[in-house]
Amino acid sequence: MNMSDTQPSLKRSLLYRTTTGEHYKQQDGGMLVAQFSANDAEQAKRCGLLDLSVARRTGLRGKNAPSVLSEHLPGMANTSVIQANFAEQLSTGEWVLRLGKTEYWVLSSLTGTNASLDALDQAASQTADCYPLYCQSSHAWFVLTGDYISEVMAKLCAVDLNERVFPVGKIAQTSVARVNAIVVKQTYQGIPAFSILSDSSSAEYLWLAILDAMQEFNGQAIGADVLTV
Amino acid sequence: MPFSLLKYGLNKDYPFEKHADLPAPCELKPSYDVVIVGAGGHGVATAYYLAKYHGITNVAVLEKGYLGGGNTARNTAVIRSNYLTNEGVKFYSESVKLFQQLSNEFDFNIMYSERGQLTLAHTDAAVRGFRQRAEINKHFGGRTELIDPQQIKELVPCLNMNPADMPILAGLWHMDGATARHDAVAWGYAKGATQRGVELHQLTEVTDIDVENGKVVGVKTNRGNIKCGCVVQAIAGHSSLLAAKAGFKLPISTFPLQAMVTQPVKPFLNPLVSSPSLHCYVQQTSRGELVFGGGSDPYPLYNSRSTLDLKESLLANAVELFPFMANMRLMRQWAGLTDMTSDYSPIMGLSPVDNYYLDAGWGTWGFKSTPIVGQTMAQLVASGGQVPDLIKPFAMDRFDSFAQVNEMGATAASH
Amino acid sequence: MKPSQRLNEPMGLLIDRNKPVQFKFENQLVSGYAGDSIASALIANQSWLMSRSFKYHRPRGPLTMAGQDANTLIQLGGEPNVLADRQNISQDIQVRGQNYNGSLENDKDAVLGYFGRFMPVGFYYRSFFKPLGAWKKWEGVIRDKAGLGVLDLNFKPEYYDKKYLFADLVVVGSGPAGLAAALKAADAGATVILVEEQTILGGSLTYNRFDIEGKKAQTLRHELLTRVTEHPNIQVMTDAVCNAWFTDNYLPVIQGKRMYKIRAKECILASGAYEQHVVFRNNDLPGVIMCSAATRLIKHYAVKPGNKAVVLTGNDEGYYTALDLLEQGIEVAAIVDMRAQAQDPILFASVAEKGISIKQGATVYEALATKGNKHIKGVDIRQITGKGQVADTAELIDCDLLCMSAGFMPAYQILCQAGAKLSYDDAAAEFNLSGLPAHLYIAGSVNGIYSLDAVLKDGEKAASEALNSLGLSTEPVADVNCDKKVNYDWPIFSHPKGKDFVDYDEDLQAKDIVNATRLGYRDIQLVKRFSTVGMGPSQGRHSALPTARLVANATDRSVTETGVTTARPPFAPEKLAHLAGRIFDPYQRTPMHYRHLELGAKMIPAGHWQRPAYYGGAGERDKCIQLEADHVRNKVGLIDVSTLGGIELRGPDAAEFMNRIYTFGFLKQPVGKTRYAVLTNEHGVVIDDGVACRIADDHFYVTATTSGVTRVYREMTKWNAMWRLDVDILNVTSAFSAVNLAGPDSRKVLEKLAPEFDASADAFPYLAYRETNIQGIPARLLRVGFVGELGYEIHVPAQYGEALWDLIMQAGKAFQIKPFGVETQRLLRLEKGHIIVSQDTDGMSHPGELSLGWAVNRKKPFFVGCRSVDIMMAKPMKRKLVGFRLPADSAKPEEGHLVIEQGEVTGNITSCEYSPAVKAIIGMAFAGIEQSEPGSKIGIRVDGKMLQAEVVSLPFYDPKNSRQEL
Amino acid sequence: MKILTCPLNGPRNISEFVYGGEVKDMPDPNTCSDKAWADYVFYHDNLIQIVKEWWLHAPSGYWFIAERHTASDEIIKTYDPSEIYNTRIEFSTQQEERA
Ligand SMILES: Cc1cc2nc3c(=O)[nH]c(=O)nc-3n(C[C@H](O)[C@H](O)[C@H](O)COP(=O)(O)OP(=O)(O)OC[C@H]3O[C@@H](n4cnc5c(N)ncnc54)[C@H](O)[C@@H]3O)c2cc1C
Ligand SMILES: NC(=O)c1ccc[n+]([C@@H]2O[C@H](COP(=O)([O-])OP(=O)(O)OC[C@H]3O[C@@H](n4cnc5c(N)ncnc54)[C@H](O)[C@@H]3O)[C@@H](O)[C@H]2O)c1
Ligand SMILES: Cc1cc2nc3c(=O)[nH]c(=O)nc-3n(C[C@H](O)[C@H](O)[C@H](O)COP(=O)(O)O)c2cc1C
Ligand SMILES: [Zn+2]
Repeated sequence: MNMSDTQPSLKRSLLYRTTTGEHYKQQDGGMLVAQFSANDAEQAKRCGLLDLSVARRTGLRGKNAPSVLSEHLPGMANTSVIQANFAEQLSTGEWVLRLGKTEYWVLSSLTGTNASLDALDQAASQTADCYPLYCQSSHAWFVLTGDYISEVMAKLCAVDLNERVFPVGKIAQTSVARVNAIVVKQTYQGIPAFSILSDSSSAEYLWLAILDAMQEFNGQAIGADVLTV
Repeated sequence: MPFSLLKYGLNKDYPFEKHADLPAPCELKPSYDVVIVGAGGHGVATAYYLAKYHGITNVAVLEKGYLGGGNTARNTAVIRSNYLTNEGVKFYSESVKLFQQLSNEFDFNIMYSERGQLTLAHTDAAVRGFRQRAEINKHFGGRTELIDPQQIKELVPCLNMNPADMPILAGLWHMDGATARHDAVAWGYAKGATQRGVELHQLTEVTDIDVENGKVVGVKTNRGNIKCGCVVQAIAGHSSLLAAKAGFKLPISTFPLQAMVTQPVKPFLNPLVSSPSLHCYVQQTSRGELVFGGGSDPYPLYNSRSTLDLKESLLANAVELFPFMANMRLMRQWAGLTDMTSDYSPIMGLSPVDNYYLDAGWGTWGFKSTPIVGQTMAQLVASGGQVPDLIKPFAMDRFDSFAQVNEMGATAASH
Repeated sequence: MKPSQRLNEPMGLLIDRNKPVQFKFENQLVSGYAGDSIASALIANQSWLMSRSFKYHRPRGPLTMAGQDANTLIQLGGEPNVLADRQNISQDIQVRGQNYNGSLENDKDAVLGYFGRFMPVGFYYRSFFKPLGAWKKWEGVIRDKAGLGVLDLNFKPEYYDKKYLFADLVVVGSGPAGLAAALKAADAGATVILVEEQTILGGSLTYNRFDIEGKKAQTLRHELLTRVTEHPNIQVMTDAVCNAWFTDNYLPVIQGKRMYKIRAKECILASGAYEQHVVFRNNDLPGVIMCSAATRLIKHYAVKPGNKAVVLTGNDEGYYTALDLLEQGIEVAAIVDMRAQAQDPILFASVAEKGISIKQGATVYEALATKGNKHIKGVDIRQITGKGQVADTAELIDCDLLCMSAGFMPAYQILCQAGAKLSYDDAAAEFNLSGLPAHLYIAGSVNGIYSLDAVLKDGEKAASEALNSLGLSTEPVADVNCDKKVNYDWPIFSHPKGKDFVDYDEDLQAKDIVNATRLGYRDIQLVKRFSTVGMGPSQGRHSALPTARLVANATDRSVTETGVTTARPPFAPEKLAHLAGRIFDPYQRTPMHYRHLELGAKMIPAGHWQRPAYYGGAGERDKCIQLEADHVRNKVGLIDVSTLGGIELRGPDAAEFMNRIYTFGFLKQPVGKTRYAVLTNEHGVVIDDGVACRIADDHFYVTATTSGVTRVYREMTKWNAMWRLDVDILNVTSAFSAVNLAGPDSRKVLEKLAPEFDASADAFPYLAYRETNIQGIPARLLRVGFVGELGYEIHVPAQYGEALWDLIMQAGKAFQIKPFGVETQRLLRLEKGHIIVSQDTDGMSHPGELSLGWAVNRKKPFFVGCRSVDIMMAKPMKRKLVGFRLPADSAKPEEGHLVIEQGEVTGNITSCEYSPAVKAIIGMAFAGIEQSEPGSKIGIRVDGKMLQAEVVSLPFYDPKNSRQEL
Repeated sequence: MKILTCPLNGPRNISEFVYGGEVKDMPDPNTCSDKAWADYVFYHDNLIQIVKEWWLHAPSGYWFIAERHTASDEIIKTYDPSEIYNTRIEFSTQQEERA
């Protein structure tokens, strides 16, 4: 089944025609593949790829961005300063990425209501010297999972992403298969993963390029449920 | 077998004459009427025409390395005149005409090979630009047509008409497009010039320029100082360095430009083929190798190292254009230093220093102009600074008056 | 083909005798074993002839058995120029020789060899062009003889890819030097990648003999390999060629169908040395091979290279080779040692003891050939009487194998690519390398170290240097010395009848090199270019040393002064497939892309995007465009403009920043209004345009052209890195998807779409900017008039783009809405006289020439390019962009046709279409300034004929602009 | 391939970066001579020396300054532009002086 047969929502991943699965679900106002096949859990551990483009994320920058973040994102309260090009998962589940001197992105926990992200956007747009970014639409969000993630990325990206030098929480803003991307090392349910955020207009291209690189490891698309349950 | 070869077979003592082509090294004289810096094609062609048409032979051509070892040795030898501006087309057309006679004039075969050049349009903007170039060319008597995909297929049946999802919409077919043994052009000129009395000094680097009262009076070299009546600087990639010694700046930046060659295979590609959108052009030489060229390096540098990333992207596009070439093997990759101007046209004529003549800014397109550069620079020198009409538009001071001769559209990656 | 003869085990390291493999060579069935190269399988079957040489079509067989020469280039199916001694056999492959006319055995072009003396070096420069025009004829004849293999033009590329690898240290070469280096570094904790071109590790340990007993190599190899393969820090890559050195230790390594790009902190080159040939007459006959080729055949493949051998040597290695031959039952008729005596007396004595005749101070002057030069059948041996001189008396010996070793040339290529310098040591008669960049080291025979113990030490020394640099050790590094001399200083014996090859690839003989210098080509670089020495597929691996010696000698210079020609990448020929890999050609899609396809759009590329040109078949362009245009003029149309660039400027200085970047004034632009924005570069040339919306006092949203936005955005951020204004600049191109809803009925569609939104002319007038919500989608609305009708640009977050398209198409159904494409839009805007930057402008157009003076504010202190614009606009203008028209039935000029005035080209057509609204052919063109006033005539040449068009004022359509302002 | 160290992102292949031209001072466009302006726009030192240049790390959109040797290609150092450009730049109107 193809998602275009089921796509009822206004909000769509630019990739929805290309992603297929056995089950779909509503997420943050759009549809995504919940389960690609019964084999997802296995596949995720080995080599999986999923499209989280409709899932909630936001970004902000400017001199006052750090203070807006710490005031309006509850999980930030007891989080120490994040270094540039590092990410941290908050106790509340969100991942906060620091991309520049004053630039932060927040990836939703995939489980909650995202009320905090809405509040954050609201506050950012009302604070001087704090500018909301449009990463929800400007970027696609893929997650590459499993034991082979750095091997797959080594076919697409010139930055050394091996665990030894690129542990969980590290970010590379770099070029993946010749498109600009933000690569974040994470774990989901103990599975090593890279979140890859890149220009939404080339999402289809990049998705296919990553899948192509995964072939060697019997990589496959997976559904989002494996990240949360 | 042509008769001329028989004499080699019948005579034991080949070569009959020592230094039949190029003279033995000799001492520098204390002074010359004309010093030409740089024994690339342009330098020796200037010397040749000075001697041949103007009887000026008290000339030294000074070369820091070996004859023709700069860009003349490195260029992909595309000869064409299908430029965009009136000034450009007139100028390059004259050059092409001279090229056609050179072997017989030199008594030395430069292997001028009239293959035709095909430039591919993948965008409608390119189609518009090509039409304009075809029209301007025809206007000045050149043989250039805008052709359609069907005609392209007939000319080069092995071409992929939809490379990299950029369908080929049209082609600029330039029948005057040609190639030649690039080294032989420099050798032929050097031979002709030195036989007429010009001195060629290799391994002689000009290290400084002596200017008195705004006028050049001599040059310093690693082999001593010499006086001279005038200087022609024809040193391509090093232009700014010497101009600085003479006391002025040029509107030039120096970028490496790379090229590469495959192992030889049996001939299958007659025309020169170029795709500006894919930054790639190719020709098959008379030895059967494919020579590839593409875009300049992305930043200025005085270093002719080559890079992997340029090779990768250029050849990926080559494989898009000619998929079967995936099976060919690359043998060598090299680079030259190109002197780029902002309007992609050369700088010829007078300089801020009296009697110091400029031939620079040839960037990626100066091999094809070698004969006409030689002729016009010789006229300029012989007349004591009267700039020939053909090169007036290329004066350096055009930049001061914001009157550029814009050839950008006709230059990128097609040489 | 004769039956295969193989030696007993343990010979045959590389082959698996349990796996027979059959293939075809020149249509004959050949049997070999898995692990055999094509060359070894053929020689096992006593078939030595593999190819024909480039110029003289001489029969050629293997020289090195290591892929270092070009003598074994064969045709493998549709693939030309494959090295028979590198390519392994597999079942049923079809192999052929190359470069012959007729058959490999009976090549009609072999006759060229007999005409050799009519073809001295560079003969083609001296002939074929007289009289004028003759060359045209000869050129074809000569070209037909060019090239080696034949390309299959129908070949479909296979799956090749690339991968990056990272390591503390890369060691290139797994000979004793490389193994010792890798182990030492790995033991100290460095991560090591060991790269070896051959299929097994060990380098010379796999084929070379290092002692009289012949045991040492095997024992040592076993010991080192055990440690290497078990070492957790060492990643071994075999059958992997390191093909170049690029800046900062960036090393392409080709293995299988993949190119690895290794980035190493440190790199050790332990790439060994190439055994060198002796120059004498007929040194290219099949059966004349390097000593190491013979031992490789024996030890790697268990192939007996001959029955009766002569060894010609300039070092002690030849004596070891003789021992290897003897041990395998090959008669050694003689060792011909060019030196007066051997270096190692014990070795000499033990060889002499075996009864081998040793001729000292002698050389092979000529190899004697079987019919057709197919194989060696004997040698003419003479005493050496001086440098390159021999006695008149000859001793003839029959043999079917000649093994030679004139010495070694370090594998210098990769190091020279890294900037190392070669200098010649006269005493050792060899080249040395020096001047390596930081983080690159050298070990073993490439470093001039030849005795095995010293080689191992040298490997460890290089490892210490690397470890020190990595901070993993602080050990002092001691020099390693070696006094083993391996090079004979003048192994060149020219023969009056020639065929004494210096360069096998290019069929160049000793006299060719000398004659090039005599003609005046004295510089080694000129010798190369004139004679083509070193320019063949093996790039001078064997010709560089003898050429340097010959040129030095002929021009009275030292070999160091003469030098060798520049080594360039790649190290070994590399397939284009490897370099291309997976071809990453990113493309971009608008969210509405698939809707256009569903609607049958003819798509055209726009940068990396695809856009609908019009909706309909490729053959119906004009009709489709005119219908679509008509629809927009009379009803309502919809176009996807998502590819338009978008940039947001926010912060207190947003307006000040806009004011500096664009030509117009923006400080006083009212909130809620849009304004045309033109951008010039520092040269004063118009490079982009767009529409600026002022969303708030401190917030602008400005569009840019599809192809221009990246550059505009970069320029903006760069300027502000200097200006330090308090403004945030963000490229939002991909964040927004947009359409232009245009036509008299567009307001009705909008009203239906967003019922709560007040779209009335008063509430939302021409050039205004508004925000609203369209059925749940947040939207930015711009009332602009690019196509000259009532219309709205609607910008929404990209994730809603497709839904927006669907909603509008649905809402528009009642009004017969139709999509239109870019080509239609181009016609519509032409009718309105709007320019498209880069179509109606060129690299020289300043605002004055484009009649954009109104969009340039000269009251403000600065904008980028302002001074250049002033300078250019102060000069008399030479040309101007004008509108012109021609009757509907006239021939239609095409974009790019010329405007000609009294025989002079004064301009060109930039845009031209038939306009159904104006019912005439309309267009824009650059025209000479004298013809630029409305009412003037301009001459346009179309298909060779001149047309006279009338210059008219713009716009062509709805001059009062009443329709867009409805 | 050359490695360039981005002050924000660390060492990267130079192919991730975009060359942005020399760091050069703009003469006052309102008061300088035409020749001085042409000099600024078109002319370059273009010598063998260490130069200051603009470089953009494209994936992060970050401009910085690098000091590089134009013959060895060695990169001496890289730093944030604020080390040179640390104050807001203003342009003054000098209407009268402009012809
Ligand atoms: C890869 C590549 C491909 C190209 N392809 C084409 C093409 O297809 N068609 C085309 O028309 N053009 C092409 N060009 C451009 C063309 O090669 C040059 O424009 C042309 O060769 C310039 O000739 P020249 O005689 O002026 O300079 P060069 O041949 O470079 O000669 C200048 C000489 O000056 C010497 N010199 C420098 N400084 C000094 C000094 N201080 N003292 C003494 N001597 C000095 C140098 O050593 C050099 O030998 C290409 C260039 C390159 C690099
Ligand atoms: N008989 C011979 O031909 C010969 C040649 C060289 C060395 N030797 C002897 O070997 C000893 C030296 O050992 P060593 O370790 O210096 O050299 P080595 O020849 O034993 O090892 C060099 C290894 O490097 C590999 N190699 C070279 N370039 C490569 C590349 N670009 N990519 C991947 N692999 C590459 C070769 O395949 C070879 O296996 C000395 O005792 C010397 O006398 C003999
Ligand atoms: C048109 C052309 C064809 C070439 N063909 C070959 C060739 O067949 N073999 C080769 O080794 N080099 C070839 N070269 C490259 C030269 O060997 C050399 O790399 C180039 O002149 C630059 O000089 P350099 O590498 O010594 O710096 C060719 C160069 C040109 C311009
Ligand atoms: Zn070029």
